[in-house]
Amino acid sequence: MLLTVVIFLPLLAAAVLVASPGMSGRSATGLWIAASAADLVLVGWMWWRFEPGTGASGVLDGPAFEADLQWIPTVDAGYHVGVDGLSLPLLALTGVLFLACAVYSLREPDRPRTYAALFLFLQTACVGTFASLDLILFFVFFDLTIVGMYFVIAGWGHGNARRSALTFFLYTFIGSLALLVGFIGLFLGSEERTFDMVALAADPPLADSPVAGGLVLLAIGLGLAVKTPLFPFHTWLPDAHTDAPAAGSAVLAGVLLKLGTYGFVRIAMPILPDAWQRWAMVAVVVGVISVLWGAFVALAQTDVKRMIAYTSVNHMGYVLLGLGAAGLVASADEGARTVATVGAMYQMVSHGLLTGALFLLSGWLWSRGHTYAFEQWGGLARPAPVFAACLAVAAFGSLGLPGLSGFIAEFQVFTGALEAVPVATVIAVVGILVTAGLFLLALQRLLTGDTVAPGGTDPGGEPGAGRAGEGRAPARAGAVSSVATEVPPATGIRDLRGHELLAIVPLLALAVVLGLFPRVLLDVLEPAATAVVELVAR
Amino acid sequence: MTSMSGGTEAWPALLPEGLLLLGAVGGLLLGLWTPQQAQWRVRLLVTAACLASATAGAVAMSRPDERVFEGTWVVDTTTGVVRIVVALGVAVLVWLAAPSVAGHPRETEAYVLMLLGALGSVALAAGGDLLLLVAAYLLASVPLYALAGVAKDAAGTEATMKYYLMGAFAGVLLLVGVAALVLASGTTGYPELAAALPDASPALLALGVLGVLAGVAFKAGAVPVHFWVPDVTAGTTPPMAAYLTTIPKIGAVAAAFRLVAEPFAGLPLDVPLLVAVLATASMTLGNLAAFSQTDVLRLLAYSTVSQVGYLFMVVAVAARTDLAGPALALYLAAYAVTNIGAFAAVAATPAARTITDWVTAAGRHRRLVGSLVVCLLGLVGTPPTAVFVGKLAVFTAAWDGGLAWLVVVAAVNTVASLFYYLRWVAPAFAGVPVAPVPAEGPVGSGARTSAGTRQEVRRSPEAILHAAAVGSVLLGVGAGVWLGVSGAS
Amino acid sequence: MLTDLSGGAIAAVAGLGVLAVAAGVAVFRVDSMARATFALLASFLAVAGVLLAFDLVYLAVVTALMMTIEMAIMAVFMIAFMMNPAGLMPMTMVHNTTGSAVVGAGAFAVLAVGIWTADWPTRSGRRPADSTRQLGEAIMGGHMLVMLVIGIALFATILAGTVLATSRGRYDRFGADLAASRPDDPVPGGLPR
Amino acid sequence: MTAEVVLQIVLTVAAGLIGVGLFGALSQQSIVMVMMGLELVLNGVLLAGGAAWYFLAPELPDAQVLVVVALVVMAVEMAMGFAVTVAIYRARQVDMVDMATDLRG
Amino acid sequence: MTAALAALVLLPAVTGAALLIAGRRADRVAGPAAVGITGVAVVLAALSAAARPSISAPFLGIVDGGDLRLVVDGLSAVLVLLVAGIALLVTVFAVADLPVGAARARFSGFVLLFVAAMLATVTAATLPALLLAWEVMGATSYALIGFRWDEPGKLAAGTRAFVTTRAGDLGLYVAAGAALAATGSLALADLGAADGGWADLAAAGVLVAALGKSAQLPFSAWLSAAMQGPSPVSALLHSATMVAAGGYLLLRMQPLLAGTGWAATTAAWVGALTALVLGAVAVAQTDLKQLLAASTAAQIGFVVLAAGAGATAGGTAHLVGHAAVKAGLFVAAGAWLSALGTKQLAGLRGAARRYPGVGAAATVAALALAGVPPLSLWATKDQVLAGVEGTALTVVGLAAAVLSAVYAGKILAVVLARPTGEEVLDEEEPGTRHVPLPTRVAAGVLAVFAAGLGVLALPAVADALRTVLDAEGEPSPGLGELLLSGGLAVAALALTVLVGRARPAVGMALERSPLAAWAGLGHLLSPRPALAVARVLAAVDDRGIDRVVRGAGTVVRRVAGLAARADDGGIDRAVTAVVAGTRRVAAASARTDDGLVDGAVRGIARAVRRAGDAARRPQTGLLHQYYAQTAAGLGFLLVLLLVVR
Repeated sequence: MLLTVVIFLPLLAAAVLVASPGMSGRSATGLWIAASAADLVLVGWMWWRFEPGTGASGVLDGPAFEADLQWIPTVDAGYHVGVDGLSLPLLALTGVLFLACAVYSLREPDRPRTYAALFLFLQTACVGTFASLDLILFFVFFDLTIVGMYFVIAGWGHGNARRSALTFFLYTFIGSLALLVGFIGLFLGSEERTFDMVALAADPPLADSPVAGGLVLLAIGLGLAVKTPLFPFHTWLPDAHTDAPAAGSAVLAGVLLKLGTYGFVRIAMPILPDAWQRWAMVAVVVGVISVLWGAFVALAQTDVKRMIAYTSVNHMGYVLLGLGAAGLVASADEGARTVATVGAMYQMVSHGLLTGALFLLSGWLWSRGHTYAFEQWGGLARPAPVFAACLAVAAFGSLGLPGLSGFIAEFQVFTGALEAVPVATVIAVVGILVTAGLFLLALQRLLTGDTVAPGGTDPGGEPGAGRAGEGRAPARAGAVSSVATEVPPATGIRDLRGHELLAIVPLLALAVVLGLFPRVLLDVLEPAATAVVELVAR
Repeated sequence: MTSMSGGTEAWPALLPEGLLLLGAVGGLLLGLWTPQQAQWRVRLLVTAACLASATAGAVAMSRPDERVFEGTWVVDTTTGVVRIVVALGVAVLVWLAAPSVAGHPRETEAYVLMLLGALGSVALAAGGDLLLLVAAYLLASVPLYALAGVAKDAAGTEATMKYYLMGAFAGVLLLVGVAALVLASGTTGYPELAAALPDASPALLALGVLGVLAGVAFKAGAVPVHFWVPDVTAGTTPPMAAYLTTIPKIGAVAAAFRLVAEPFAGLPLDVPLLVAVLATASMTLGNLAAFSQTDVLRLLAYSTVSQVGYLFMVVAVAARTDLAGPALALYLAAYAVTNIGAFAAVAATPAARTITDWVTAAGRHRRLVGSLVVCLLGLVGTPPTAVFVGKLAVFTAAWDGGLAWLVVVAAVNTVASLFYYLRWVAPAFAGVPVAPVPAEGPVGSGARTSAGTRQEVRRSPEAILHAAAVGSVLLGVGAGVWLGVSGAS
Repeated sequence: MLTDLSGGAIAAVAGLGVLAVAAGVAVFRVDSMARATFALLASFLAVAGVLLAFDLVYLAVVTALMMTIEMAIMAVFMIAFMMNPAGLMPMTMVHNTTGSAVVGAGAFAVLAVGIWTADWPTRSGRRPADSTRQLGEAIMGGHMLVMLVIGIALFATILAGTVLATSRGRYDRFGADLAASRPDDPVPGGLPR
Repeated sequence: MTAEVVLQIVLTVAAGLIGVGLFGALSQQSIVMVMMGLELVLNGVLLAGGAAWYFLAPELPDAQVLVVVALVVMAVEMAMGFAVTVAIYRARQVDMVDMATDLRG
Repeated sequence: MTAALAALVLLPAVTGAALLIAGRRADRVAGPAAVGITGVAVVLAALSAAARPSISAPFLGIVDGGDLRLVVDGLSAVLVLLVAGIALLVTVFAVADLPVGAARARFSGFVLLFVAAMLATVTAATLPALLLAWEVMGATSYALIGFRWDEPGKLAAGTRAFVTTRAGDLGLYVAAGAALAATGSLALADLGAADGGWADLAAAGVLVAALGKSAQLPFSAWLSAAMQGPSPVSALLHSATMVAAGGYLLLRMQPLLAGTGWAATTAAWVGALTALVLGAVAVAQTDLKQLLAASTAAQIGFVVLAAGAGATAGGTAHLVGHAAVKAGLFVAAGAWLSALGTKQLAGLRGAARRYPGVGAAATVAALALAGVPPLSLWATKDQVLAGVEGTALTVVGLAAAVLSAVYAGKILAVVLARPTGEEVLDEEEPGTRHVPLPTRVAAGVLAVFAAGLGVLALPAVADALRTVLDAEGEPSPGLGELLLSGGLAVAALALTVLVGRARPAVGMALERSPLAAWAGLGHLLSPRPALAVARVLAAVDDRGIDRVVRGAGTVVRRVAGLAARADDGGIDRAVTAVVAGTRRVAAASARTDDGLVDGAVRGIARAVRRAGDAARRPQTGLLHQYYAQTAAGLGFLLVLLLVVR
């Protein structure tokens, strides 16, 4: 029941928002923040009550806060939700990120009521996906995230937002349909004809038909790979990110991408262990290619947001590397495979926090200058030291500096995966070097040198100028026609404002906490990862 | 289970139909003494008849399946579903039509014809005999010709003419098919056919099956007898278009389902494949043709063609899997709710023909747009709307029936359908008029086009749109309840 | 099994058949609609004759009578409405003749091939003493519901036909409130009130 | 001559009627003439129905009822055809199917 | 005493973090706080060294050795003392040296963080702990080098240092994986027991990591860039920390290296060659800090050589001695830079005479650097060389030792010379013409240690050291060797001074050689090859090696560019090309359309759209055509039904 409240509380708030047309923008955002905060508090309570490793943390051993209602009896699909070590961290991440986005959007000038309602709707969809223990329910929420994000990008994006939104929708929708086809395959392949994940994991379908199992895994993997996104299905990502509003990007990168990777851990691995073992090498290869491709392409970007977007491809590649290694049962012992899995799962949370913060920070650039082009900015550390500090912390976190959460993830992925796939891992390790280079380069370009801000805009402008100025702002950040002009230091650009700080700093603080005290998360993750690895090894 | 009974004791089994007929006759009589501006009385009466019929139909579902009148009338889950959905659908559509026909001299007749058409649709679904099928076909067609042309303007009469001529042609084909089957078996009852047909000559059977299915497919608006759908939809008024694309289809798909499940089950022909090809052609052609439509009614018309394709998937596997029945029950109800909602959006601004017009007229009504988004995404099959659940059930059933390739085709088609729905959703949601679309087809330039004019949004269609949006979600979420009510689980 | 039709009957059936088809062809060959109508009538009457040979007296009579009336109505209708009444102005009003011919011929060929290659079942059961009685019992018995539905369909046809074909209704005649004591008809008719 | 051959002859006649009817329905421009073509097809159905009863299943009344139903269909469609023709003639002074082509695409 | 160890690491770390968060508000308290904390750290280090505690904090799970474990053993004991001591002195110097108005809180914060990381590095007992400390050290060095970010090139230098050392760090990641694969544990102590291919991989990883951190060949160039940082940073980074960490790691991992059979030899040779090549580079420098940097790499080369050769005690002693020497020299260089505004040797002529306090300390340190008996490096170096087996290696080592005397002589010749008054001062910044007292104190203390740490090579002390380090039985240098090296050093020193006086052209020739530009090493592993190429072009004439490097750099860049372009274009364009023809026709309408972004999607969409138009074509509005199409469709279906059964 508590979990159900957690899932639908945001939706309820969204309904209230939709139903009250007279509500002012400020109070709408206030309600949004309140709802998100309440949701986070509830998730926190669940975390508090959650006892990892005592049965209710595994994949099979009865999840906590479980609820199971029949929905479509003929196909045994139900409203089955629950929390275990796999989902709890991501639930918490969702709560944190959405609250951060709510706070960040405190001064959203453009239709704030609808904006808030959409985000709350998205939150329900995301939380629901992570909590689902039924394939169809999972799919329902999974698909709804696409719908919600489509409207966020199409309605509040900039540049060529509708086009990007359409690409995003189509691409991920194709993926989701592949996923649905795969789910139906699981249903029909299962002994007892059910969509229930727990039952399916307990008695894996298609165990004795490698071809069918492989095809179903292909369909599911395709669907998840588009969402994750993995090379070569990632081309929707940069456009969607570039044109999305900052909070939208943060949610998209921070939470929505995790739906894909979470699907691998939650569905593909435990339910299709044979197929996963057989095709794990493919996951590894795709992961490694994503790592390098993402890193190198990010290095060559001239647009901040595109660069961050590509690093997401890179980071998700690590996840796949870890998960793929977990499937190579024959070539590595269980300890190493578990370490790799834990790392992959840690990466999901870590990437959510850090990339969320990075995208919110890039929103600062847009709100001050309506461009993300590197060449339009420079020397920002002088007028905006707090922004610079936050950006630096986020960048170092993202490049995997120890002391921040990314390190915990990547270290475990590499350490665990090396035994199973030494060559691939050694190649993938190069990724963190390229990432380091590109982030430091970005810091250097944005923060140091002569202070430069895009001309023709009001650099100290109210966030309200965001929408109004959009007409003047060119479509593509890379094709900005306005001339970069040097502005005198200490004038013009305003540093991070209170609500922006309030949104970004907690994310970074959490990244630090998770980097220094990983047990907070690992205590929850490790039993679940152990269970997953055992299930895969069946 | 199925008890044969004839004679007088079977009359109670026809109570829902009787109520519909009573409503029709009573409505006509009432209309004779009703002043022109007070014909809402008839509307109330008709609505009451529909609700009563639906209630009776729901009550009847708790009883065991039976075949009455020497097997010519089947009362089972499928019949029950169609009874409820059609009756409720007509009850709603009467009110959807109200703004456009209120005060019209033929208002009473329009309502009565709607009821009679509904009766025909139910008869299609319940028919357990080829001749009853033909009779039901007549009953489900004739009133609709008049309804299509009720406005009696140039477009409406052209629509009527095309509808009538296509209908007559398909009716003739249906009779040819029935004749062939009679030649093959000497009988017309489904159970007898199921026994006799497997031994008959395949050539004769092919002709018979094809003829009968062509007639049914015409009512359902499936390829290759779909040509009336876009023209009639665009020619008639939006509420009537909603009626014509919803009510007869429900009965026709149910009839096809019954045919494939019973008499055509054991044939030495690959009937499922035939139906699967029909389904593929319908969904593909419907989606492709809708792709660059700018006329909202034609867009929706093609969308209904594609929806029939999905419905025919479950028809194809009617005899092969137990999952088919519930899938049909789900998808039929889902389709009715969602489709009526989408047409209600058009009916709310009847003068708007193109997407641009519509956005100009209704774009400011955010909730209207919101509900439209729910309905259109519902038609795509976005969860948790009813069509999603229906599609899930249909896909599962089709795969289980050995037509996995059809599932893939349908999935690809679903993606394609997203394009044109989004072409409507996106500008509506963004709230800005889309750029003027060059080279508008001749249809859009008809008398009723008034691009860019601000106009009133009609109340009752708007309410129905909202109700449909809510209903679509509720039906999706409450699919289990619906399956329980319909006894399909 | 030998047929129980006599040789003469067979010849008559064949002859009537040829006549039916020939008259059918004539429908689309003559250059007047009125003549086409009568050619169609001839075709129907020939088929009625064949039915008579099959001992389906009732059906044959019904067919002949119904079609005669129907064709008469059609002829009147043509003269009243059509552009070429009574063939006074001969003209062809056809399109796509080649394609249509292909379809028609194709359909015939397919059917004929089917008819002559199919393995026809043998007659089952005995002919009833009175085919009309058999039909009557069926209509009032097993197929009662069919006839019921057809009845409703006819009701619907009357209504639909009226709605489509006439523009005047009760409100034109008695006013919007049905308050007029006398109908307002362009041509006064009916019984005086 | 066996019954089968007679049946086949009769059915061939029916097929001829159907073929001619189809040709007419497809080739005629006038609505009424199209209807005539369709009537002709139904004429073939009448014949086939009669033959089915006489040669195949005289014990069962189904084929006879089929003939009745076909007759009714003919009548109903004729009536509707006239009504439709009147309606479209009143609305746009045409009675030719080719002249009403506003709706397309 | 575990608390002492915990505090030793956490106190500087927490204080540093607090100072950083407080920002400029804490500028006033930052200096004293830093000195205080490092002072406390010295005490804590002493306590820890005495008690040898070990602590463990839970960190990663699943496998053994996933925790954060700090253990003070013999080697660590020596190094914590050293690090803490140097940190204290350098902090004192820094407080005095930093200009007014500098962001002291930021500086002190990063210094404290850095010191904490270094202390954790030398006590880490598990790979996660080591890697954590190791990389944090790299990152803080980035921040320290780029401390004056608003001056052009400073942060770039930091970037370069960080990226280069991180390239080496990749080895440590791999080593961790290999350790897990080999032993199922991440504890450092278990790694020595590994064997087989995993051990080779682990050893290779450790080696690469250590070479990167210690600026050994081929990673040396970052050290040159790092000289952009403030002088206290240089003093800290290049004496007892950062670069020393690599040497330390190899010393600790000596059993693993030795176990593989090839890694130890490789380490020895790399160390020796670094000592030689970087010694030569140092000789060619005209900038004092650059000279010292190159010499640092060279001197650490001896430590690496020691680790490779198995002379743990000698290596440790050399590490310690060098720390004092180099810290002293950097303090002196920094003091002069602040006072005179230049660090060019030309401008520093007679600097030691101008500021005799610092000058004396610097002279002592330089003499020690030269290996003049009886100062520290003379003895420690010989102890290293004593452990070396093989003539070639010994000769290279001796040559390197001679080179160190040469560059030390170069320094001495300049700074002890009589100032002519024509020196170009204030070349880099306005000088204060004043060396504050704390600086002099720090330099003096360091000089004392530079002179005195030679005792580590005295037999009695050396044996004690060996006991502490658990390295009994390692060879000591014989008297002959000691005399030989001492003699060589003195001779080389004298010769250098003489040649510098008599034939300055020789020095100038050297200074124009590629060695002056660090032998082009800077272009290897550079993140911005283009920038590096540009800088090389400004410094020296175009040489062959540059061209290769530039080519390599261009290739890397081009790969990145290609990848980006392929991503934007290739995949999308492949599909787009198919429909390019129709695309142009439809371009105008497509623009107004909702459009579809990706070429792939767009191509498919356009194909679908055309199919859609085709699908609408049957809908002609002509009924007879509907009839015909229906008939044709049904005919097709009939055939299908009859054929496919």
